[in-house]
Amino acid sequence: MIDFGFSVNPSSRINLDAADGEKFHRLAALEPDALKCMACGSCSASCSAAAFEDTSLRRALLSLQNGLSDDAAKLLSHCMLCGKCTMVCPRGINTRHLILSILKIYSL
Amino acid sequence: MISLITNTVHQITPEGIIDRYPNSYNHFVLPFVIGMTFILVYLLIGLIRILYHLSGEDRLKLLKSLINPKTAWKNIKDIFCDCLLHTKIWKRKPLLGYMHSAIAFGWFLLIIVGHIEVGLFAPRHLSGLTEGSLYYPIFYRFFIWMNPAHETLRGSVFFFLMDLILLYILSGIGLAMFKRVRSIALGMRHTTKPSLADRVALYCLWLIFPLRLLAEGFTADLSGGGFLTRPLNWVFRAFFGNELNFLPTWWAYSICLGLFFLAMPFSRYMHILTEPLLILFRNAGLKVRKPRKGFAEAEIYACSSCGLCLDACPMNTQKKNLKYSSVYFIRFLRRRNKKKVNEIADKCLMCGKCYALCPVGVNSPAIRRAIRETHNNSIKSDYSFMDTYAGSAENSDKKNKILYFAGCMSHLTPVIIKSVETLLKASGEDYEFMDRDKGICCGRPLMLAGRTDAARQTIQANTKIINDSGCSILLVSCPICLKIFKEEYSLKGIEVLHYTQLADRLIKDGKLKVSKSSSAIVYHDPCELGRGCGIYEEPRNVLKAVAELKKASKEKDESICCGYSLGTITLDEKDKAKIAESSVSSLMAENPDEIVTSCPLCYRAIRSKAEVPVKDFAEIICENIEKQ
Amino acid sequence: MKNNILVIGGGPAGMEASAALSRMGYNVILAEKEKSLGGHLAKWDRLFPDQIPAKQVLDSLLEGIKDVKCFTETDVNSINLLDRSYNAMLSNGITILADAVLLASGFDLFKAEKKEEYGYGIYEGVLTNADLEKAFKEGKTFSPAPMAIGFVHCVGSRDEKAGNPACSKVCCATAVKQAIETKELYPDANVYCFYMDLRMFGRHYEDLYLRAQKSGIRFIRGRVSEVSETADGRLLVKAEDTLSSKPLKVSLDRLVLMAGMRPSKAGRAVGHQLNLTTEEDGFFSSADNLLSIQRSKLPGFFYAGACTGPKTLPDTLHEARSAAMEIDRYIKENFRK
Amino acid sequence: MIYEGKKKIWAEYQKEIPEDHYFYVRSCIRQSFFPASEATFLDITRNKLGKDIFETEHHTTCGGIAYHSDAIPQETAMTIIARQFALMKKYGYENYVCSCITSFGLYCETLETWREFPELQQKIAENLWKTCHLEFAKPKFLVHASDLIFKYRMQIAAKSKYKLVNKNTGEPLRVVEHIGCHYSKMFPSKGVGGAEYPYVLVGMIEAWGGQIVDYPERRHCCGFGFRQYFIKSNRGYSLANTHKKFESMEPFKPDMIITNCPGCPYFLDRWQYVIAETEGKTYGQDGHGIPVFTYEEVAGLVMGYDPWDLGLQTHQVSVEPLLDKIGIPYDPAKKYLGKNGKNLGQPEKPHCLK
Repeated sequence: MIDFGFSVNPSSRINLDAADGEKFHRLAALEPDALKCMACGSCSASCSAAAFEDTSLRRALLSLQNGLSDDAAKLLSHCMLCGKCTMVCPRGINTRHLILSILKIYSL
Repeated sequence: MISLITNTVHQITPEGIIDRYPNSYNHFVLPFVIGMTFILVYLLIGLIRILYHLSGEDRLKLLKSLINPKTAWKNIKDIFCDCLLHTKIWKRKPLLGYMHSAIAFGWFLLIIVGHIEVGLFAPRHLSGLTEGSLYYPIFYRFFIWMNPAHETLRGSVFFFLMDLILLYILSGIGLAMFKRVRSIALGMRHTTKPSLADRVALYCLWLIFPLRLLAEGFTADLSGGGFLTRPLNWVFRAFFGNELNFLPTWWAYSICLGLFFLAMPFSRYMHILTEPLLILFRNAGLKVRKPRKGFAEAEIYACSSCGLCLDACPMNTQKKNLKYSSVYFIRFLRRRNKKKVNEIADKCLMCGKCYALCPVGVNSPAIRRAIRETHNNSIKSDYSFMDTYAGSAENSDKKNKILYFAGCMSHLTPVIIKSVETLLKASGEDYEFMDRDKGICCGRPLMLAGRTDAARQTIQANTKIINDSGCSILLVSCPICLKIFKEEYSLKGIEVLHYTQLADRLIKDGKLKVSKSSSAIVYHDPCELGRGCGIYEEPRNVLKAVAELKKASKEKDESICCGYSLGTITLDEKDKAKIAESSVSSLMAENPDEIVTSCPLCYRAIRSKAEVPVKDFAEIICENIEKQ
Repeated sequence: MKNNILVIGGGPAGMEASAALSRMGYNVILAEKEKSLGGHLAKWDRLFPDQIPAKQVLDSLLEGIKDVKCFTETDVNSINLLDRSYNAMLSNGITILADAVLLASGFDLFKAEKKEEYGYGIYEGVLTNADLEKAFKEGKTFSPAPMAIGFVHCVGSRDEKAGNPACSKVCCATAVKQAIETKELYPDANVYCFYMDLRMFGRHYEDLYLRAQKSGIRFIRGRVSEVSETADGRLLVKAEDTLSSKPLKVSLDRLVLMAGMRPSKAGRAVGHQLNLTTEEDGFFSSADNLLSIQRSKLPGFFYAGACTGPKTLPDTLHEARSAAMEIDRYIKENFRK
Repeated sequence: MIYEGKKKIWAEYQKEIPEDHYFYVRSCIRQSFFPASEATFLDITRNKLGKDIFETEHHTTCGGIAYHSDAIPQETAMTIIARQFALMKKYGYENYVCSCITSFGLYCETLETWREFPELQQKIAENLWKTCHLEFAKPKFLVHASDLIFKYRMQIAAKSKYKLVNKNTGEPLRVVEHIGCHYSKMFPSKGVGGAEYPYVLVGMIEAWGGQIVDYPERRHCCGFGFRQYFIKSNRGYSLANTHKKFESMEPFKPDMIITNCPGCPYFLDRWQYVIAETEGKTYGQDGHGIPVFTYEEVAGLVMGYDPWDLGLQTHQVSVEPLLDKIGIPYDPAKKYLGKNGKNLGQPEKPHCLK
C-alpha cells in the first residue's frame, strides 16, 4: 500500500438495496405511525431540543428508510420527549412512542 | 336433647354454660382450621417477602413511622375508616359504601364481639391452642349448652348483638348479590370480570353468613340465640321435629370458611388482609421503586378488584379501551403477564383519576411508571448541550423576585405566555423570563415515560439555572412542569407556583384588581394541577371573581382528562380525540358560555373539540383586569 | 327542424356532451378516429380515487348516447366555417353541415421514449402508466413476481426540456393508485414513488396517499435522473432524495413512467384548418380561461375536456355538460329567433 | 435490453460527417500522453485510407484547460478558437476535425454562443483582426476525430487483420466504451447517437467484432473533471468517481475499455493503479487491470500495427493479456525500446496491479 496523500472519497450516496428493511418493518409493526410522515417539518420546527442541537424526527425517519440508522439515532439523541411534536403533527403521528421505539430498536 | 348431652362432661360455668364436648373438638372444624392455618402461613411468608424487598432506607422509615405516635394514630384511623368503614366509598356512592362496610365492618364486629363473648363466658378457650382457641370462638354456638334457666341479661345482650351483626352482614351480602345482577343500581356502570379464584371466594363469602345463620339456627335451642336464630330454630323444629341433625350445616359453614381462606391468596379478597399493610407503608411515606416487588407488591395485593377504576378511567368512552383500566393492569401484574402489563402500562394517560378514586388507594400510575422504567430507562441520550446552557434570562444581573418558566408546551400557546406577562405587568411584579427563546424541558415527560436517568439530567440542568437566578418564586404556566418542580427539584428557598395560585394571591393581596363579567364559564381541572398537585380552589377563587362559575358534570378530582396528556405512550390520535370529546361534554353539563382551563395541553385539546369559546385562565383574567 | 351538431372526439367529453345535447333534442353526429368509443378511459382498468372499474363508467356513458349517430374510425378530413354553419367532410365520405361544433379531442399521452434516460423501449422492465393499466385490465401479472417496483411521477410533465412545463394533473393520483394496486398484487415487493410534489388536490386523493403510505409504499421526493441495467438484468435507478439532500440508488424489477398529457395530434389538425389558436403549452386557447372555457374564439365552435389542458375525468364530464348548455344557448340565440 | 429501442434513438441523432478534406488540430494532453494515437490517426486516414487531412504547426491549444480551470475569461478562449478557425480558412479548408474532446465541446459551445449572440461574434472577429490580422471564419462542419474513425469504421474493418474476438473461445470481446463528457452531454445533437446512448464508439466496436457492455455507471465521468484533479486535496474525489465506474462495470467482466477523450484513458488507466495501491483492489483477470485504449489504438490493433508502435507500453495497465486473447503477436523484448532502438528504461513493478 502506498500513501499518495489522498484516497477514494467515501460515497454519500444512499443505497436502498442495502437498507435494513427488516428493522424498519419491526418499527412499523410496533408503531404504524412510522409510515405516515409526509415530511412537513412541523416536528423539527417546534422541537425544544432542536433549539440546541440538530434534532429532527422527520429526518430521522428518512434516514431509517434510507438505511442510515446511525444518523437517525444521532438526530434523536437530544430529544427530551417533551411532546410538542405530537401536538403539532398534522398527521397525528404518535411521535413520542415513535421516538422511543426507534431508540429502542436501532440503538442495540 | 338429653341424649345429646349425656356423654359429655358437664362443666358448669357461673351462667349455666356447659361445654358439650370435653376436648372442645369435632371433625367439622378441620376445613376451617386447614384454611386458617394456610392463610396465616401464607401471610407470614408474604409479609417477610415484602419487607425483604423494601430497601434498607424504606424499612427504617417504616419502623420509625410505627413508633411515631402521630403516624401510629393515623394508621389506626386510616385502617378503621378505609378498611372497615370504607368511608371513601361512602362519600361517593353511599349504597356501595354501606354494602362494603356491612360486610367488612360487620364481619370484624362479629369476630370481635364473638371473642368477647367467649372471653366472658368461656375464657379457657381463648388461652391456648390446646383448648381450640383457633376455631372455638368461631363455632362457639356449637360447642356449648346453655341452661335456659340460667340465662342472664348479659348473655341475652350478646345473643341480640351477635344476631344484629349477622343481620347487618347479611344485608350487605344481599346488596352484593344484587350488585352482581344490576351494578348500575349501586352507582357502577362497569364491573370487573371475576377470575376463577375470585368466583370460588365470592360464592364462599356469599354462603358463609347464611350458613352461619342456618347452623346457629339449628343449635339455638341448645346454645341459646337471638332474634334471628331462635325463631329459626322454632321453624326448623316445626318442620323437622325434635331430633335435629344439625351437624351438616356446621360442616358446610366450616367448609365455606376453609375454602374461602384457601382461595383468598389467589383471589381479589387478598385485599382484606393487605390493605392495612399498604396503609402502614403509605403513612410511612414509602414510594413505588420496583414494579412488582416490595411496596408495589403490597399495592398489587391490596387491590380489591372492585372495578371503581373502570368508571373512573377516561379511556372508558370506548368499550375497547376498558381493558386498559387499572384493575386489569393489577390483575395481569399479579399473574406476571408481562406482555399485557407492558401494553397497559404504555397505554395509560397517567391522569391519576383511578388513584384518586380508588377506595384502597392503589397508586397504579406509579407502578405503570415503574414498569415503563424497566424497559425505557436504558435508552441512551446525549444531553451534553445542557452543560453549557445558562438560561435565557433577560436581565441576569438583576435579582428578580419571580422567575417565569413557560415550559415547552406553553410555547405552542402564545396566548398563555402573553397573558401571564400582561398579568404580571398589571400587578407591578418584577419578573424574569427563563425560557423565552429556548429552554430545557422540565423532565416530567421523560419521567412519565420511565426514562428516569434522562429526566434527572434535565432536572439537574434546570435546578442550576433556577438556583443561580436568585429568584424567590418560580412561576410556571404548565401543570406538567409544576408537578415535577414540586416533587423532584430541590430548589432552596424558592416557592414554586402555578399561575393560578399566583393570580389568587395577587388578587387577595390587592395587587391585581379584577371585575366580574356576566359570562358564565366552566373550569376544566387539568390532571397534573388538580389530582397531581391538589390545586382546585385557587383557580376557582379567581374565576368566581371574574365570571359566573358553572359546574362540570365531573370536576375537581373526578375531572375527565382532556386526552392529550403526556402520560400516555401508545394511545393513538383517534382515541385521544374521543376522550377530549367526553371531557368537553362533561364541561358542557350546565351550558356555559365559555370553557376555561389552565394548562397548555388541555387548552389545545379542548379547543379542538369544544363548540363554545375556550380560554386560558390568564387570558380571561386579563380580559377582566380593572382599568385604573 | 333539428339543428345539426358535430362532436369531434368520442372520449368521455364527447360522449357525455353528445348525450346531453341529444337529450336536449339536437341532432348530434359524433366522429371518433379510433375503432371504438371511450378514448383513454376504454384503455384504463380502474379509476382513482375510489378504484371503480373504468368499464362501469364507460358503460354508463355509452348508455347515454344510444340515440346519437356515431361514426367510429372516422377522421375529420376538412372543416370550414360558412356563413354561420360549419361544413365538415368526414373520412367516411359524409359531409355534414353543422350549426355548432364541439371539439373534444382530448389528449395524447406523452411519448415516454422521449425521456431517453429512463430507457423506455430499451430496458424490458420500464413501462408506462398506460402499459401497467393494460396489464391490470388484461389480468396479466409479472412473472417472476417483482421484488421492487418504482413509479416515476411527472414524466413529460413539469419538464421544459420535454416540451411541457405544465403539470398534467392526474399523474400523482394515478401513480398512487397504481402503486397501491401493485402493492396489493405483490405484497412482498418494495414499492417506491419518485415524486417532485404530490398534488393530491381532489376529494379523497389525500386519503389515497395516506393509504399508500400505510401500506408501506415509500415516497421519495426527487426526480429519477437515469435508469440503467445491472449485470443480472435488473434496473438500477438513480435519483436524489431531495429531503435528505443525498443522491440515491436502488435496484428495481419494474419502473412505471407516469406519462403526462400532451395535446391530441388529431385535435390540433382540426384546429389548424380553422386557424384556432393554441397557448404555449399546445392546448387550445379558450375565449376566456375563467368565464367561458368551453367557448372558442369562433362563433359556434366549442371545447370540452382535455383539449384545453390536462383535466381529471370528473372535470372533463362537467365541462362536457356545461359545453352542451353553452351550445344550447348559442343555438337558441342565433337560430331560433 | 432491447436493441431495437437503442437503434431508434441512434437514428434520431445522426450527424453529417463529410467524407474527406479536413483541417486537423491536435490535443494538448494526447500529444503528451498518447502521441502515438494522433500519429496513428494521421497514418490510418492519410496513408491507409487516402484521405486529405491537413495539419499546420501554427495551430495552438484551444484554451480549454485554462478556460475550465477559470484561468482565462471566455472572450480570450473564443479569440484563440477564432484564430484556429481562421487558420483553417487560410489553408483553404472548411471541415474542421479536432483530436480533443475538451476542444470539441468548447468549439460547440463557442459556435452556439456566437449563434445566440451575434454581437459577441462580431467582437471576437474584431479581436482576431486586431491581434492576428486574420480573417474571421467558422467551419462548415465540425467533427471530432472519433467521428471520423466512426465514419471510416467499415473501411477499417475491411482492411482489418484482427477482430475484437477471443481467439480461444471465439466469443466477441466484452468492451466498455467511455465517451468524454464534453463530446455530447452539453449538446446531444452534436454527437453520434446523442448523449444517453452514444453510438460513436459502439459503432466501431460492433464493426470490429466486439460486444458492447452497457453497465449502470456508463454515463458517469471518468473522474478527471479539471479542478478535481489539478488540486491535490480534491484528488480523492476524482479517484472516487473512477472507483465508482469500475465497481459498476466489474460484474460485467469487461475485457477492455475504449475511450474517445484525452483525459479519460489517462485517468481510467492510471487510477486503476492508485486504487490497487490504496484499496488493494484490481478489476481485471488474475490481478491484472482492465486495459484502456484510445479508439486510434484499437483501430491500429485491428489493422495489425505493432502494439509498441501504438505506444501501448506507456499504459499503466499491461495490455499483453488482451493481445494474447486476440492473438496479436508482440515481442516482449522490444516493449521498452524506443523508435530508434534505444532502451527507454523500465518502470518499477507495482505492488498490487500485475
